[in-house]
Amino acid sequence: MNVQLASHLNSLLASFILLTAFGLVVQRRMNALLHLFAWQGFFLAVSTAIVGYLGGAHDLYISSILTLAIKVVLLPYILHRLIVKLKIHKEVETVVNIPATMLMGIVLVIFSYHLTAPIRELSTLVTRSTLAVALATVMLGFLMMITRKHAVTQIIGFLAMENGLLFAATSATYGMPLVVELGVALDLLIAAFIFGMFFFHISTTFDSLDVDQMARLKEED
Amino acid sequence: MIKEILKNVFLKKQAIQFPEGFNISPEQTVKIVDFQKKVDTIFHRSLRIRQVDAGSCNACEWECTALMNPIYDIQRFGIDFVASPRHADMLLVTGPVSRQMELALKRTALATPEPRLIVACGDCAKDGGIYKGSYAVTNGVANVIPVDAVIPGCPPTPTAIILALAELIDKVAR
Amino acid sequence: MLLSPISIISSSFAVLLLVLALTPFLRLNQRLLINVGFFLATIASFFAAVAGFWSLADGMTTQIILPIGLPDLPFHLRIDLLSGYFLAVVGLLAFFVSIYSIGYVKGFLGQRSVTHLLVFYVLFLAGMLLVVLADDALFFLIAWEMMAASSYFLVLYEDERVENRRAAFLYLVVAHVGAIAILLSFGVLAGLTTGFSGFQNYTFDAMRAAHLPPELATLAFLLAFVGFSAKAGVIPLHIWLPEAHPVAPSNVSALMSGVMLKTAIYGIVRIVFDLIHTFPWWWGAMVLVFGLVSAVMGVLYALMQHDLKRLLAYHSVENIGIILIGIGLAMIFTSFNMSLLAALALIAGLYHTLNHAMFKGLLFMGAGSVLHATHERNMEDMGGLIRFMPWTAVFFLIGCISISALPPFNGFVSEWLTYQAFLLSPALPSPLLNLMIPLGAALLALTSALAAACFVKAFGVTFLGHHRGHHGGRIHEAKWSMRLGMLLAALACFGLGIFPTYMIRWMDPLAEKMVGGKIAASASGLGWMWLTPIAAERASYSAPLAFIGILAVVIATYLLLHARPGAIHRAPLWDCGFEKVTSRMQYTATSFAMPLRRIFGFLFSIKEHVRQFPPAPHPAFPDRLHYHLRVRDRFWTWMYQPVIDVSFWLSRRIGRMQQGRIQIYLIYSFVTILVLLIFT
Amino acid sequence: MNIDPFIVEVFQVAVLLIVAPLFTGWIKMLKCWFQGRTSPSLFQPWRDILKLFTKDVTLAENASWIFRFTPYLVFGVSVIAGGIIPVLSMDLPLSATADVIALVALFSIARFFTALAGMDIGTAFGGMGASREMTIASLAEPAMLMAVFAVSLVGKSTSLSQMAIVISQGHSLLRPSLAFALLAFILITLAETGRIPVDNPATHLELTMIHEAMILEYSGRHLALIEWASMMKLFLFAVLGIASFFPWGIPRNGELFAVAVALPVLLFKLAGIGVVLVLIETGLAKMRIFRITEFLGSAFLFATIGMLSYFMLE
Repeated sequence: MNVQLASHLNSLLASFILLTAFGLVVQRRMNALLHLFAWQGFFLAVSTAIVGYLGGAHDLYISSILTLAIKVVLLPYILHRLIVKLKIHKEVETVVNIPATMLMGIVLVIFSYHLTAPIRELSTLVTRSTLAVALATVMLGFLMMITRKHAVTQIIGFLAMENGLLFAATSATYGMPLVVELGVALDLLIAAFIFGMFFFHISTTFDSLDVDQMARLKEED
Repeated sequence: MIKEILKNVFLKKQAIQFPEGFNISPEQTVKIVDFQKKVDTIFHRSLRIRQVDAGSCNACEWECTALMNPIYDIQRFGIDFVASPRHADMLLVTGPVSRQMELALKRTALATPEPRLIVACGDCAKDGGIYKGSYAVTNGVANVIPVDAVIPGCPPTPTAIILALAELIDKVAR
Repeated sequence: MLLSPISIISSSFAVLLLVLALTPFLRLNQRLLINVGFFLATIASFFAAVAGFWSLADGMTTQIILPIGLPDLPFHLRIDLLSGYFLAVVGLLAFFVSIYSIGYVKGFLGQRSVTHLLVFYVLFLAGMLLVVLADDALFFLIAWEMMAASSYFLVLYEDERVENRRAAFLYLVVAHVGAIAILLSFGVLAGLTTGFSGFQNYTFDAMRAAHLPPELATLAFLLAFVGFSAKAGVIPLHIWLPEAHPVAPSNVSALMSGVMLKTAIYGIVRIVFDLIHTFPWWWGAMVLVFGLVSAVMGVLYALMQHDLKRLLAYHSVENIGIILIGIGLAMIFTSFNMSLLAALALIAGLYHTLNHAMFKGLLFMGAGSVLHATHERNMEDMGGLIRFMPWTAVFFLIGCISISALPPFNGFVSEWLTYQAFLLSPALPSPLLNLMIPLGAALLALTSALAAACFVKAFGVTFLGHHRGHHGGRIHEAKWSMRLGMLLAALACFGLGIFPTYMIRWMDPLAEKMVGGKIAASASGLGWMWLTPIAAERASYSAPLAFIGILAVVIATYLLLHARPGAIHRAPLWDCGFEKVTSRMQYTATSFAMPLRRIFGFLFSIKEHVRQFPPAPHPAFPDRLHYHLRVRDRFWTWMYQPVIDVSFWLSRRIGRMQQGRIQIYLIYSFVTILVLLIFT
Repeated sequence: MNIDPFIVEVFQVAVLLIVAPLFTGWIKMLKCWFQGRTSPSLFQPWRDILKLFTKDVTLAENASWIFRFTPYLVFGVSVIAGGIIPVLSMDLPLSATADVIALVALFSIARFFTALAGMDIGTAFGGMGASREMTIASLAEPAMLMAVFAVSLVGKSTSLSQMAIVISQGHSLLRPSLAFALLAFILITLAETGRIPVDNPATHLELTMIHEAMILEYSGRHLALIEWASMMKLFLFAVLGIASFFPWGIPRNGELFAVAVALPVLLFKLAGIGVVLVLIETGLAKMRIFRITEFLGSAFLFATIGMLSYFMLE
């Protein structure tokens, strides 16, 4: 597999990651969201492996396997259990309507491209062009957390942001040190569990997962 | 979904082959066997039907719907139901033509381009059926517009409808 | 020197003066006045068009200095390529419209005197011609005011209706706000550079020569852009346009919408490319953004209208937007020294200027004939007019096809050139622009598709289907002169669509003078039939081939199918057997626009409610339903209402001082004097 | 030996006229099979057209010339468009007549007149069809232009044969911009040719109709022309997709053997496209009309991502 082809594949994967990020932003049904998230993790894992191959940084293989294990298998499974247990099927209404969200997303992508322009000039790596995509993925995850009312969709947005960060790390500097990644992975797992319990409490207190309900927590004066 | 499709493609529900599986008289059998050929010769293998409900009890409509299902599957003969009489070659009229529908039926016939066929489907359409003599009906399509064929039965089975279409096409052929 | 553009144009002014001179004598015989007056106006505008075409064709620049004007501030006139082009635009449409007016204005006979209509029409024409000819700030502003004032009186022509007076006043206010901005801009250009001593550099030549510091240039540009967009009806300064155009007589609204708005385009091009001629890219980006906003919002507002002339007025906003898109792209390309692409974009914009003059004039003339025949402006009371006025229907249809940017007519050519300019934008060095500009192209595509939808609605509801109104019998076809005017305009639309390569070859020197690039050679690289803006393998479009090909196939199919005698029976329309179909059951303009109104509803302020009238015993069986829908321009509530409120508040405050007792006034003046004495 | 381009042109238009109904018939067959039914023959659309040509025309009393002119115009536009798209050879005398944008505009003039014909009779259904058709078209237009933009960035041109030449060289399968443009193009094709989930060509219920509602009044040869033209439109969008995304196998010039090979290759590709189309149509249900905004919005999104990823990743 020559470098040319590998970098092509990498950019293709980057665009797929971008696509899944957009899909997460606009998708309403919960199961589809989980599938999209799993796919994003999968693309991320493959691209990490490819970057590892390109840069000859072999610890990236491990982190790619980690990604595969946690983001493609474990977290979706946990969330799926959660959804089944809480009987959530689709988000009824979003804060902003879907086409508007799409346009915002496009603007965000352009903005992040503009932001990363100087870094592109400096960096010499083959994968530097995917940095903009990584940043855009982070921003789209953020956008998702903003425009959705549902707590589960918000944690998915959070995890998507984390995907973006990992992708940024791999594409900008051929990956963070392995220790850091292990730590991050562990955090994610714990976060997922905590979120799970947290949701139970919300849904038992408000018998709904609409985070707008939490407005009721503040003091009425 | 893919599984469904594959199942459909490979183990297909067998549409009924005429005349097997039907206790019908031999001469009808003959007609059915070359039904396809007749549709071919007379209507360039394409017959478009517009169904007109002239005050029917919807039993006949159900039978017409059954014509479209995978069992009878009339579309394989090149016969189809259409949405506008302008597109149709044949009006399939059901029900004893009630007074309210009389003018509508006339206008529908007027709107169908020549050459056109008009078939009265069901006993009501034949002569008013159980409504015969009621002040509210005109006792059959024939009293409103000239009819090319009549399909007896209350309601007629899908087979009967297909048979009658065969007979009708015979008549047109002559 | 006997026969030259300058002599021809001056003879056209002479003819206009002759009209003014004859008017008092012919005043008593109105019919003769109309015939003679508008016939002479026709000749004058024909001369103007000839002068314009000629001066652009042989590319000479002539200047003359009139000794009249203020003491030692003489008037300067000049015909160069740019003014020649706009002379041609103004003259050509004025030629068609003047022919049309001969028949149209006769409709007012017996209702009111047409004398001042003719006088102000002539003044308006002369004003527009002088604006493009003026070569100094003073004379430009005088001509500008002449144009504005005369058009104000023309809008006010049917002054017994209160809405007309309101519209005319609004127009006057906006026009003068704009004029002040232009005046200030000229002040910056002429004054701040060289100081006001010995005020001789008010001529455009001096401004060309002067080198402004960038911040002053920016100030001048911004002021000029505000002023001219107030005249051109760029959103958000478009508010007067849909009020004033519908109430003016239709021949006047044809001129106003067709060419008066174009004088503003002339001003922008003149100041940016000729007087300032070096600028940063963000000027172009700003013009581009305003153009895009005007295009999209204009067409969306147009979709919501059911008054035919209001609809057309909003479409003027849209088309001005499209022209500004071309000019903005040209500015961006120029600021990056890409002269070839700049020439392409500029020619696209200017070509659309000419095209819009033609088809918008045609459409307003058609609307005028409909008005003339039915005395109705509301589309909901029309319908089926194609049976009563077949000729008008054909001409109006041609106008609709042209403005909807459909081949082979002229609207498509200029929009296609604009698309090409967009598609070449990736050559720009700035990555941000590379990503942003394609979105603009998408907006332009949205605009033209919405325009097509809007004109299916306009033509379909007005001319097709059953007649919805009450006076079906009294509708008559337009007079021959009106038909002639529309016919000529329609032919112009067709010719401009079929022979773009010749037009571009004619406009090329202008583009070279403005932005220093020329595309005529490459534009007709494959021959006159193929339009290939940059290169044949980049993009190509051949209107003649497409037209002839489709025509041939149509004729062949027709003959083939009629070789066999297939009978055609006429039958009542298929109403599903329900024989009581009435004309009220058709789709109306409101219902046609409903899906788009719902999709883009967040852009308008929509008030919609259904009332049972009278209250029925059971809600399921209402006796009569009263449906009320009001769609309003949001800009009115956003921008203008606050201004109005503040001014009323201020005037009320100042009103307090007014007491009516003489002593109080004496105290005011005494105090004023004291204050002055203290501070001196 | 080389054939004269004009002969190739004529041959190609003939192929268009003959194959377009067969393509529709093929889609119908696949649909029947996927639903486990016995299918009508492949030639069924041809039979319908021929039958309609032999029938009389029943015209509404108040139909104006526009109503009678429209079928011929729509048919003519489709035929000319078929001469422009490179199907069997890349150098065609007509190929310089219009680039992609002008081609889309040709289709939209056909749509313009169809909508007018729908309003000409003055029935509620005609107006409803016209309104919906124009609405959907105006939403599809930006996405279409964006897709064209993305492809023209790769092809360095908007003239179809040029794009086909450039794309057929080089390994452009890996280009994300093309992948996304293709995705967008498929959605737009579904909308423009009135297939499920946007419109249902086989519906009998007037209130769910979009395109059918406008032609409810047509009969006889007029109806035949319009149905033939709409079959050709589907075919033309298919070959447009082929020419701009899978141009392999289209000969550069009218070399006899190459053209002879090009035809079976074309039929093979069409068969594949038919399978994809029928999978989509069997898998999806028709949308509510106001969901189509999101459908075409996502088409626009895909096209834009394609455009962006060209600048960002390539």
